Amino acid sequence: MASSDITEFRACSRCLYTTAHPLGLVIDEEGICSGCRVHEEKDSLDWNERWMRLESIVKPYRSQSGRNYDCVVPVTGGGDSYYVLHLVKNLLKLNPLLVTNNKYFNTPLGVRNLANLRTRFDCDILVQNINPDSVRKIIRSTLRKFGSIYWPCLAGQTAFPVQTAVRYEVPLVIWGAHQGLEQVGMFSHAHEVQMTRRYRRDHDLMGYEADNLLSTFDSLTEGDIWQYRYPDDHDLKSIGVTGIYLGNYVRWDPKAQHEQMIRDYAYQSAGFSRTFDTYDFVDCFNYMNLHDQLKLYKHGYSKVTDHACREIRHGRLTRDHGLALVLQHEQKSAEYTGMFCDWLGVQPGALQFLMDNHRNRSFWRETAPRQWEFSGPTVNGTLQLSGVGTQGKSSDRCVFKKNSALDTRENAKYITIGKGYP
Amino acid sequence: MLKKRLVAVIVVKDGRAVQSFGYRRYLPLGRPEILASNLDRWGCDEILVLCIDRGRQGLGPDIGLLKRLASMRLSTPLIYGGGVMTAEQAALVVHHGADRVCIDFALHQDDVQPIREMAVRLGAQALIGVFPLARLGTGLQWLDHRNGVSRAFSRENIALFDQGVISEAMIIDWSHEGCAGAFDIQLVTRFPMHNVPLIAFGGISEPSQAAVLLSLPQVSAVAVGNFLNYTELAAQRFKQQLPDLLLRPTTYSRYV
Amino acid sequence: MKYCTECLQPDTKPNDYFSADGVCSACLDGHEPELIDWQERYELLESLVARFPKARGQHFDCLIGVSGGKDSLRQALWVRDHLGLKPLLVCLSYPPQQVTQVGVDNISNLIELGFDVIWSAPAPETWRRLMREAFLKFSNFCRSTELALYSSAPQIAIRYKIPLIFTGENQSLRDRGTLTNAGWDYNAARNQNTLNGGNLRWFEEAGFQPRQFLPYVYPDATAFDAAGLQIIDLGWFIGDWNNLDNGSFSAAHGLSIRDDSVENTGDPLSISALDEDWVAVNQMIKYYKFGFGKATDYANEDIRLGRVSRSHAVSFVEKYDGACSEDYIRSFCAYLGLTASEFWQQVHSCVNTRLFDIGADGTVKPRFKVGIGL
Amino acid sequence: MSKLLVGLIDYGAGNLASVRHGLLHIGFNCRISNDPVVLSTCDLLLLPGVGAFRPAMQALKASGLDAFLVQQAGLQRPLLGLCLGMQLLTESSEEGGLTEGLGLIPGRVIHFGNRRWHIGWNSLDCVSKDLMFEHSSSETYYFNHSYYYDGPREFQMCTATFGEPFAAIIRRQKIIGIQFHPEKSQDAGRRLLKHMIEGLCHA
Repeated sequence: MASSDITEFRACSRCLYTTAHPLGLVIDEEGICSGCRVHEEKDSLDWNERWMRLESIVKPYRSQSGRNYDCVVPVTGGGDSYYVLHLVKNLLKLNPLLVTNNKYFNTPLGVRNLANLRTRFDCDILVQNINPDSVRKIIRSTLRKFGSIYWPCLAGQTAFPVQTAVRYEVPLVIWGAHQGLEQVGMFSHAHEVQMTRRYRRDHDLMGYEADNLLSTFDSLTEGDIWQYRYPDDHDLKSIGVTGIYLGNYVRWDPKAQHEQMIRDYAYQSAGFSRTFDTYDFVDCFNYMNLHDQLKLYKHGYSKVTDHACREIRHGRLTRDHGLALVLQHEQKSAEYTGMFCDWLGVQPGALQFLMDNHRNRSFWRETAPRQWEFSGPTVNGTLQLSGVGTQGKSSDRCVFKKNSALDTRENAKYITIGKGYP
Repeated sequence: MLKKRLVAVIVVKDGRAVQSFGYRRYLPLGRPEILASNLDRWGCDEILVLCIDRGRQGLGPDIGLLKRLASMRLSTPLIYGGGVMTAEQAALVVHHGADRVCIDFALHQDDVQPIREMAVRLGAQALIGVFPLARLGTGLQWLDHRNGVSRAFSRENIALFDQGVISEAMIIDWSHEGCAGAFDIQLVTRFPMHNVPLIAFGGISEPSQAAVLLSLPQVSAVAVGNFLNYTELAAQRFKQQLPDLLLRPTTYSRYV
Repeated sequence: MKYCTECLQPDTKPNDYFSADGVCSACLDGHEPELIDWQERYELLESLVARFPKARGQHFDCLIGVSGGKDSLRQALWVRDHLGLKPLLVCLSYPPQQVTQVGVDNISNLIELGFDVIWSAPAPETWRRLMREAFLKFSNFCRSTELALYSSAPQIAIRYKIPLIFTGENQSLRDRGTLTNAGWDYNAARNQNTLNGGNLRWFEEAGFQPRQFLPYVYPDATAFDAAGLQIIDLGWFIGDWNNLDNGSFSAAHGLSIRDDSVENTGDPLSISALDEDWVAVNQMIKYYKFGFGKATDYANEDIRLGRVSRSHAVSFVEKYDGACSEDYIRSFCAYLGLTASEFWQQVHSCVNTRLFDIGADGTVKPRFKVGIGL
Repeated sequence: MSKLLVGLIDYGAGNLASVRHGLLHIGFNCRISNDPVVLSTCDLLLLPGVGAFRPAMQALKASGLDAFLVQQAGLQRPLLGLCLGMQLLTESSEEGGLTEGLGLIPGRVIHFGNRRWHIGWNSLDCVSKDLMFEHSSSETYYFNHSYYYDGPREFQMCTATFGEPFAAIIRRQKIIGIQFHPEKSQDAGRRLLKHMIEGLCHA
């Protein structure tokens, strides 16, 4: 492969993102990226005023009759669900209907965390279980076409809450943080960006809505994908569906929040081979493993870089410490891949073949047929240690607690619906 | 009765849709064709895809982008701007699915002949002249964004409009771009030629601004860019707060 | 207290009736099974289904309330693979402390068989406190949980716009006395004794606000009719719709069954109440109230279907009716925060003293003879 | 009943891609061609058009498609002209200096004068008894022109008002001209285009 196709990507001088970020990244004349610039707002905004703004926004949505829920809150057994419910129930005093789409890659820890969540906060929950035959058919198609094993999980988790808002006539949907804002500064907090179908298709779903998966050449049918359709504009309008992000009104700091939730609500965490973060996505066998491996193939960086950038921006890691952690984890092999092969019904070698088709030639050189060498930012000189801040181990203010494991059973297995107690 | 128009603007830099603030600061948004497909479903009156870095770098129109836009099967009129210098390029842009073409007049100050050829080839109704303006006292300043220099703007800069070679002029209040409620209406009222239909763009976030602008006979359309990206059904929400005789009624698409 | 002359059903059951010569309604109903034309009933079912074509854009033909247990697994498979319909399944789940591993395995089995399932679980703490109220007020903790179980299917049918609902009720509700003439039309069930019109006044009297018990509210008549709901009891169309046959059908399709025994539950086959252990406690209390429990229900089915003689079943009923393991009583009390004495005081307060004697040591002895009565 | 086949005439001018996508979306098959052999297999011929009258006529003449179109019209082959394509059907146009058209519909194309540009969405008024054109007046369609049809009333089916009314849809026998862009008029435009094509082919 000619080296010319290694197009020129620039790195931010403060964090570890480059202009190859799939959400888009703009670097200003001082070499600072849009993500870092918007993060600066977290230390300049008056968060008391932001909170009062949030209270005024949610006020009209409170059910007057008390005969319906005040809002719909998407939750999982990992991520920000605990802190979101803490804000929604304890501080905003809203009565939420919890919703989640079953991604089927559930860890026992995730099942436990979700059960503990809805027990501690005493909330009703709806779990959508789309028939696994359709889910497998879709994954075979999205893995082949654009290298994703996660499309149904993302499509379901971003559609079901909105569909529920329409069906239950509960217009307000409340999310945690806006990924575009948090990672690449897609919006300022002041923009108070809301949930949109465009962002979902463009970024959550890599450009493919449910109907875009259908083609005369593929075996997928409408019966497989219709449950992933976003409600149409007519329904959104008639119910007045509005999705807001708490991260626009509360200074979002996932590490601190998770640690508060571990103290106050017994959230449990677990370690991963491919990142140092122990709080994020402990509910999934694949998000930090096979899915993250594909991310490295397609975009030349992994979740560990997302976590490092976040901690650098929060001042708990120097850029060098962050890069050192990335170098330590980025090439670690994904765990539980065999379990995925069994579940989907593909041979390991065939899976590797499928994944290799989606290696981004800007970050991978095929030195010989099906022999690949990584040439991403951490190795091609785009990201380099400055040699200043690397003495000693990473700073002690960036320690992640690990009080459990993804699966304590001797042979791990996906859980479809679990008990989650004790 | 001919309605006035809400033009939805997608600003494109390095092939990606961005929010643009005052022609100097940008925030990433996503894929232009996905934004366009969304605006199409919202029933905007026209969609303007404005590539802001092609003219300066002499790259010509972004045909790849136009092909991606065409694959979205838009049923909304599409205006393309960015890097169109010759009649041949203008024809190519139309061939690839655009209905109208924006010309950055700053790039044609010394030679307007290519614009005449475009009018002959495509018809004047397909051409829009783009003018990033600012007010200096009571006069207007015209920005050449290639070098950031502003010069006085006067009637002879737009002589072509008198000869009917170009149908509409797009006034961009570039310094207020991305700044809520900041469009300077005097850029329209002080425009040196009164029979040229004007499209106002840059800092229009409030329906109340649009109502005032659209009430001026010379204004045929208002254009909104950044501010359509913050909420769901933003275009319908914006139009519905305008007196309904001004714009055509909003629509809400249905699957079935 | 008198017993049906053909089976072991005492006349203490509410809303039941006996013929002049002492035969209970269920036995009367089953007298000439050979006269039922099941093909004719199947064609009737097809004509009923044809009255509910899918609305444009709707992909589900019908909705079925399920737990993943023997009855619902059989219904789901039969509706899909025999009737050729695409069902949405709705499972109202017990909270994490109450649901059994077998229960969650069975709903997982149902999903993995390729069904679309909405799994709904009410707020666990509110559920627990309502259960405690129901137990202390009616000596029947199911009076709150039942409302959520029965309300989930019609609630979700209205919200998902799926008017055709299938259910497969147990024997007791299907007896003639409690339903309109069309045995399959279950709409009238809304006013059955277990639902008593779903009135929730006692929730509010116990200090709960409507926003806390939304899943327990059975859709009112106007909402029910506006959505054009029609609930059909599939049991009426399936000739061998009974515990043993449903259990064996489902066991062949991945059902997990209980691993305890009849002494703990009164269920000789370990195929019922798979998703929850404390039904046995409720069955015991029902036995003390009415003089018959789970063992009697099983025995009566076997007698009516000729699997066992009436006399032979007597000893089984005497031995196991009202059986409930001490462990389940202990875990029940721990869950509701009741002491043993509080529990037994409540149970003894509702013992039918005409039928039972309460010994000094608290044990409850029947004064009647199974099969004979008082 | 198999799908109707629409022949999209490629004479080097116009937004063929958008018209084709519009046709596929409303359930027709489509061939883009300038080859008379291919075009004559089609149920209906469609003359698209974004551009100026004079270069378009020159292109039709250069490829011999002008004669082909006149011949096909003579054979009562359904023919639909969109925007510039509609103007080309007439006898002449002032645009770019007086230029002769295909002459398939009597009348000429002249400039709006000082009103200049009819650009944007406008509604239609049905002015003929022909049921094919009877439709709701609330729908609006996208216009983008500065010249308009001026010809005998009998050929004017629908008008739009821009100062005064002018012909938005004209028809003579199996030939229809539409001044606006139905393929760029969203749902309303697609419904009308489908209605026109089916009406012409099944008349």
